Amino acid sequence: MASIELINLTKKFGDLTAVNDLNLVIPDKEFVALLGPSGCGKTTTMNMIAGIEMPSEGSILFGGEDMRTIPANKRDVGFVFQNYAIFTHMTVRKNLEFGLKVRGVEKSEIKRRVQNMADLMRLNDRLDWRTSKLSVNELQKVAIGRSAVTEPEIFLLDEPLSNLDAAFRAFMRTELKHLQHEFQQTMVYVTHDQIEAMSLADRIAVLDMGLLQQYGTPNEVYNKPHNTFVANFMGSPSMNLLPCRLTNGGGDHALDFGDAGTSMIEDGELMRRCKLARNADVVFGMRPEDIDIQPREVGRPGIDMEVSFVEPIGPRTVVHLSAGSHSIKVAKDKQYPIELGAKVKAEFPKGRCHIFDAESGNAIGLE
Amino acid sequence: MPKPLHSYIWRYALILIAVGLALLPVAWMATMAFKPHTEWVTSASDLHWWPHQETWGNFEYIFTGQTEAVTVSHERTAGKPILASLVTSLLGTLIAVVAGTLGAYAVSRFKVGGNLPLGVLQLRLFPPLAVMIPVMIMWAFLGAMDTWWGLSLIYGIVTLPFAFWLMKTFFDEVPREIEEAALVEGCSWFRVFWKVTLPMVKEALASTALFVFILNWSDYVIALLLTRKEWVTIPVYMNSLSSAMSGQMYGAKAALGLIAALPPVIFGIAIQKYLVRGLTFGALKQ
Amino acid sequence: MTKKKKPVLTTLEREGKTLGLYMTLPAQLLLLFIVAFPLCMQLYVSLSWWGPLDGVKWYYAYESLNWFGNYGEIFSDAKFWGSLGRTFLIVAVVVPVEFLLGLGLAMLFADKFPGKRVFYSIMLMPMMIVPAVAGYMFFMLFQSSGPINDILSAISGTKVDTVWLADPDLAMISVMIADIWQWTPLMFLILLAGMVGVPEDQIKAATLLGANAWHRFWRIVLPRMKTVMIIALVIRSVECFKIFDILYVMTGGGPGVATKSISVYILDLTFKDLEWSYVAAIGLFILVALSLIAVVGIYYMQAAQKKAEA
Amino acid sequence: MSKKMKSQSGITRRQALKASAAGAAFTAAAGIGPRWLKSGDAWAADLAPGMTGGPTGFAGAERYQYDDTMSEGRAVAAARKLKAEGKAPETLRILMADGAIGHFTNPWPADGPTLQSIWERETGIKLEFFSVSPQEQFSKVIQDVTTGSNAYDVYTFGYAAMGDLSEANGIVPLGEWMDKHGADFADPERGMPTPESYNMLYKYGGEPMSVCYDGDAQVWVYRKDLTEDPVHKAAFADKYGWEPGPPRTWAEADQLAEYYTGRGTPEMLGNGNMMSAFWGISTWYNRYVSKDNPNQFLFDDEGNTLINTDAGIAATEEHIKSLDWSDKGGLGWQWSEYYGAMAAGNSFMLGTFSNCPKFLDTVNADGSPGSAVTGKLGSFLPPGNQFGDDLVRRSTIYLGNNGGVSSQSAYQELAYLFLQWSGSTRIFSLLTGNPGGFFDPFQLANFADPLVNQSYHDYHVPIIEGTVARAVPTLAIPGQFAMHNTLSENLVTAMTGGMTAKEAMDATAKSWKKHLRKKGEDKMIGLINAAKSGWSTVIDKA
Repeated sequence: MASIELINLTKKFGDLTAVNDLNLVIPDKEFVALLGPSGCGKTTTMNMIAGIEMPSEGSILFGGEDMRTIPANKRDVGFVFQNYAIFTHMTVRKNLEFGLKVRGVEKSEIKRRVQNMADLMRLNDRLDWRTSKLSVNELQKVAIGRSAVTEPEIFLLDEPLSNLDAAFRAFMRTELKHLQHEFQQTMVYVTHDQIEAMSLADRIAVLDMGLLQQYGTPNEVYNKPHNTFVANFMGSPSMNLLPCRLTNGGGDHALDFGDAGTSMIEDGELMRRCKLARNADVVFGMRPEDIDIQPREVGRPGIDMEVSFVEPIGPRTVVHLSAGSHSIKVAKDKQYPIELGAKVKAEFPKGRCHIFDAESGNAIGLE
Repeated sequence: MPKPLHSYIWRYALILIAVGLALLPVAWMATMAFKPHTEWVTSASDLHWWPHQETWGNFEYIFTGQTEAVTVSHERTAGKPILASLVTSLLGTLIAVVAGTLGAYAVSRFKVGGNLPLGVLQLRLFPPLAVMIPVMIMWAFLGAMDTWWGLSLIYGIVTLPFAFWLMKTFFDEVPREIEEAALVEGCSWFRVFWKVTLPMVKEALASTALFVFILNWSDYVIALLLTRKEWVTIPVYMNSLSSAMSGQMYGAKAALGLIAALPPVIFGIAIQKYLVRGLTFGALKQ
Repeated sequence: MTKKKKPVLTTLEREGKTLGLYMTLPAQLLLLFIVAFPLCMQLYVSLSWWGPLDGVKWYYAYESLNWFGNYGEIFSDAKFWGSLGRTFLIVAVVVPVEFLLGLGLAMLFADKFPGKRVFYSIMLMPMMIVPAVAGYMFFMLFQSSGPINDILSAISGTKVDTVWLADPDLAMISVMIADIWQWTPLMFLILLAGMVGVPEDQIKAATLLGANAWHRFWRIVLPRMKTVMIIALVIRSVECFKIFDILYVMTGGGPGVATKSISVYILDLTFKDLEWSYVAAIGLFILVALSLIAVVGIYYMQAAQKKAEA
Repeated sequence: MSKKMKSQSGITRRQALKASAAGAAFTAAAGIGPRWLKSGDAWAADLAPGMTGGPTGFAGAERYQYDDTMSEGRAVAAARKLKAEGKAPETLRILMADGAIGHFTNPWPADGPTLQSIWERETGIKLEFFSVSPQEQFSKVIQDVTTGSNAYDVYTFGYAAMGDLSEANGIVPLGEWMDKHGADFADPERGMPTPESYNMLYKYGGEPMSVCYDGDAQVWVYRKDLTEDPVHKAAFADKYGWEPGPPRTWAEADQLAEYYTGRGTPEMLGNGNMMSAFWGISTWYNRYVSKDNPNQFLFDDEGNTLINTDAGIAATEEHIKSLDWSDKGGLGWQWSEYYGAMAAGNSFMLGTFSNCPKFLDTVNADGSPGSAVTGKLGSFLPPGNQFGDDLVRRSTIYLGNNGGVSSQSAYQELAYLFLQWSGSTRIFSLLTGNPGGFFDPFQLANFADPLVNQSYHDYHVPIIEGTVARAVPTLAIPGQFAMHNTLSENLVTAMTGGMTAKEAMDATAKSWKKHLRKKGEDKMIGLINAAKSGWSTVIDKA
């Protein structure tokens, strides 16, 4: 069992609180991504799990066992650094052997396991090279292989793919998934790339300013963001967030967008849950791909807007709409037929709306 | 890397011991400088740490040639030797560092200079006393005996190897790409050296200069043989601090030693932040 | 990065070569200046019996020409070999001890801790003390009624009145201690520079791969410091070979000849024995011998480097 | 205070002590102010009738004044003449050891002129002193000689280096000038105590080569108070059968050393003699040279070494044995530490440079004792060996300081005249009494001088005189530094157990023989035998 529990985990560097009262349970054999912008505390969290940093408060349990007194070299975690930290004075083989040697593994066993790992990582013909001659992609493979070869139950990866070229990054993603399958480790993966996180992880923990924002499956995090930060951070282009006022115009729910007009809301279910917040300032959120563009005068909820900019980005077209002081992005199929300056109506389909409290940014009406 | 508390205790304990040992003779010197004559007679079986009667007499003696407790006044005072040491050590350092840096860059970059590297190495290899006879004769012939330039020149020469070899290892490590980029921009080689490469090794340059300065500053043998009166340096002058009355004047020597420690210490502290990085000898190719 | 031989130099390279020649000029001139006359004179004089007591100028040395007489004498000169042996003994003891102490200190100072800057500055103090002064201080410290015996007495609880400088073996040890005191800081400084140059990530990586402190030091830090260590050892060995000031002040080479180093012997030959032609021969002998060692060493290092790169 | 100092004769020892200390303190105080100087010829009016030069301005100055018939007066007259002829420099350059220049630059007595000012006012030629520490003194001289720097007109050096410098053509013979200008160095009334001592300190190879500045006979001092102590007196007599006091023989000296080791507060060591490298040679010499009647030479007339004979080995064994009563740390000391041990009351006796009581037996300005042994010292003639009815007491002149004329100087005669002036009996008496320097008295006139008696103590001066008469030279032949160095190294090695006495002497003898061969045996033997004329012939009655 190698579940990881973080309990009230806090790390302070002087006045700066890098990680603030973090509680997280990472079940055994799961692949969890720590996601957030730089400086959000994700690497610090990772370092604390590994034992490179000691928490200021709180505790870390591996499989229920408190790790406080266990030094880093006894925690048996695999760790892949962002810059790989390859031992440049050694050959590839020596790098791969390192973890096994210091554990005192038998020579023949070392040879076998290194061979296996080299096969797996396709590093066979590089084994006796000096690492200074390797490409970045190969260094990455050595770094992962070097940690994996000791078969740790917990595997931590600190932005391992950020230095790679796009094609190899995609390849490595599948490789990593593969690897986790093979070795059945508990994997913690630090990234600031939400696509990477969503494609790889079983669960995503979104962090910001040292605080846990949301923890859940990629689906949950994407579709039910707990707050504007998560909503904004996940997805590309990110969710449209429009400050507005929730009114109770004539018994019906409506959103007052000020100079952009008012829109009724059809989503009765959501509104019911928003009852308490009537006549309050809120943030209305909707993912770009959820918004419909319709001719005006069609009587569905939405606001009249004008096409201000059309952005064809390969597989999709992003249409920028604006009205008054508001502007939104709408994602459509490629070659979506629309003209600049067209007067359209942005429609907000039922069941896709998100309402956040304007002040706290927390989602309103989530179950 | 987190460390358990007990490792800190161990570390501080060891560091305190090391610092204590390093300071022991320095502390002895510092207190000795304030001891009167009666408290430094080594055969009197009463050597103690703290002066029983603190006195500034030793400083007075080396700067004025006399002090109350010592009947015999001294012909020489420390003022001129301190000046002589400063002038010759600094000039010697300047000569060594300039010639060494230029030469090292040329050898490192352009592979010119032939046997220069080995030549300067040999210069440092063997005891200076073994070649001082011809040097003495040559200096006398040139009228360089007991002159500031004569002493500075020999200092520059004997410490040239250090400056050269240290700087060469640094230049070897400076990435060519940066220089090449500047060359492509149309800089001349010398401008590249002056404006691009030199600023990159300035930490190393500072450390090298300190090192060379300390070597020059500590010299005794060369100054002994190449000076007479006007440009006698501190270590040579120090040898004169003995009298028929009181034998070796340890107090005065300690007082002078204390003063003599100041320039290197000040220099060292001034470039302290460069010191560690500056002395890696470029050996840490990543 | 293999260098390709190009038959024709580019303009830039040609400019570089020309500038390079000018830049080496000061160093070359200094070298020539100190080598040309003194070396010739040294060689010339070494082939004669000439000395100050002859009462003639050095250029009349041919009057007492003996060709290789002085060189022959070197081989039967027990005092010379004795001094050389003692000098090598000092180097062989002092340099490794300084190295190990310096390494230990560097390990203590490798990472950050409160007060590091202050302690670090203090640790460098011995290097800043003029060696002759240090010699006088150690002379007093090592007196039988001196502070070192006092400290030893306090530690051991019994009265220690060891006679340090008047006993042949203890005098040697005292001199070694003084030299170690003075020059361990240099070792420390160089080795610390090497140690902090080891990237922290690699040390962390090693830790997380299960390496304990010993593994990290032995397998990561040390191999990376190899060049720095060699440089530190070479510098100290070369300088220690010339040991003079501190030793001369403390013991004058005595008691008897117990601490007579090669530099002290040469000084005796120069100003007591007045055997200047013999000094010249010894100087050249040492120069040639050490140069041979240096050339072989450099060759070996270059070969090792090439092998490592291949 | 200065009134007291003017008392010329008949002063008690106590008064002398006080005066000496007061003079010393006064010197220091006066030295800070501007140096004594008189303008024009005003000083000439102060001279005693008939005198043409010399110090003025203090009571008793006339003792040191001179006219044109005296050695000093002739020198000054000749110097003036040379200056008038344009054969004199503006400034005469003199190389001298630190601690000796005070003889010329410190006013003495405190209200008197400096010697430098006397010379300068009388001749109009300035003096420039180049100071050098004593251990570098010879190096500086030989360096100047061989490099041809011509940086000094006058060199000073240990008298034993006369041979080295003569052979190196560094100094020129002085005999002709001595005759021409009538020096009084060998004057039987005022000069050297014996012809032998004159030969020893002025001549090399039979020719005067330099002028002696410093006697440096090894004179013995001891703790008189302890030998007079009734308890010790009885205990000692009980053990050795004679009352403790100045020893006549080395055997007696060793008994004293043995007895007093471990006695007294603080516990003392019986043998305070210099035993260390270089300095200890003199102690060994003292013991060795009295091993035969009239002298135990170092070489016989054929140039065979005698140090490795039975006598030499016995002397060496006794020397090593005497280490038992000596400070074990002393092998690393220099002379000053031995002085210090004596001053602190840690040693019973010490045969060393004659100025020892001058520095140890002192009274502070406030009347307190200047050292732990103030008023407790006595001195005695060197111990010796008995041969029938003869008692051969011997001491050695070790180191010393002589002035020589540089062969490179363009003003050799003038340089000589300076040496004659400052080394003649009147001026030198004034010079050596001056506590500002370490040159010790050795001329008959010095010993009669009240100021010298003040500084050196009246109990000590007659002993110095007797010791100089019984002194023999050390090796004073070319290469003596190397030969002494070998002797010193082997002695210390033997003392630290690295060799037996016989091995040490054999090794030294072998090296000495080799040295003679290398320098030309015939010539060297000639020089050695010539130097024997400097060995004392004074024999005491047993």
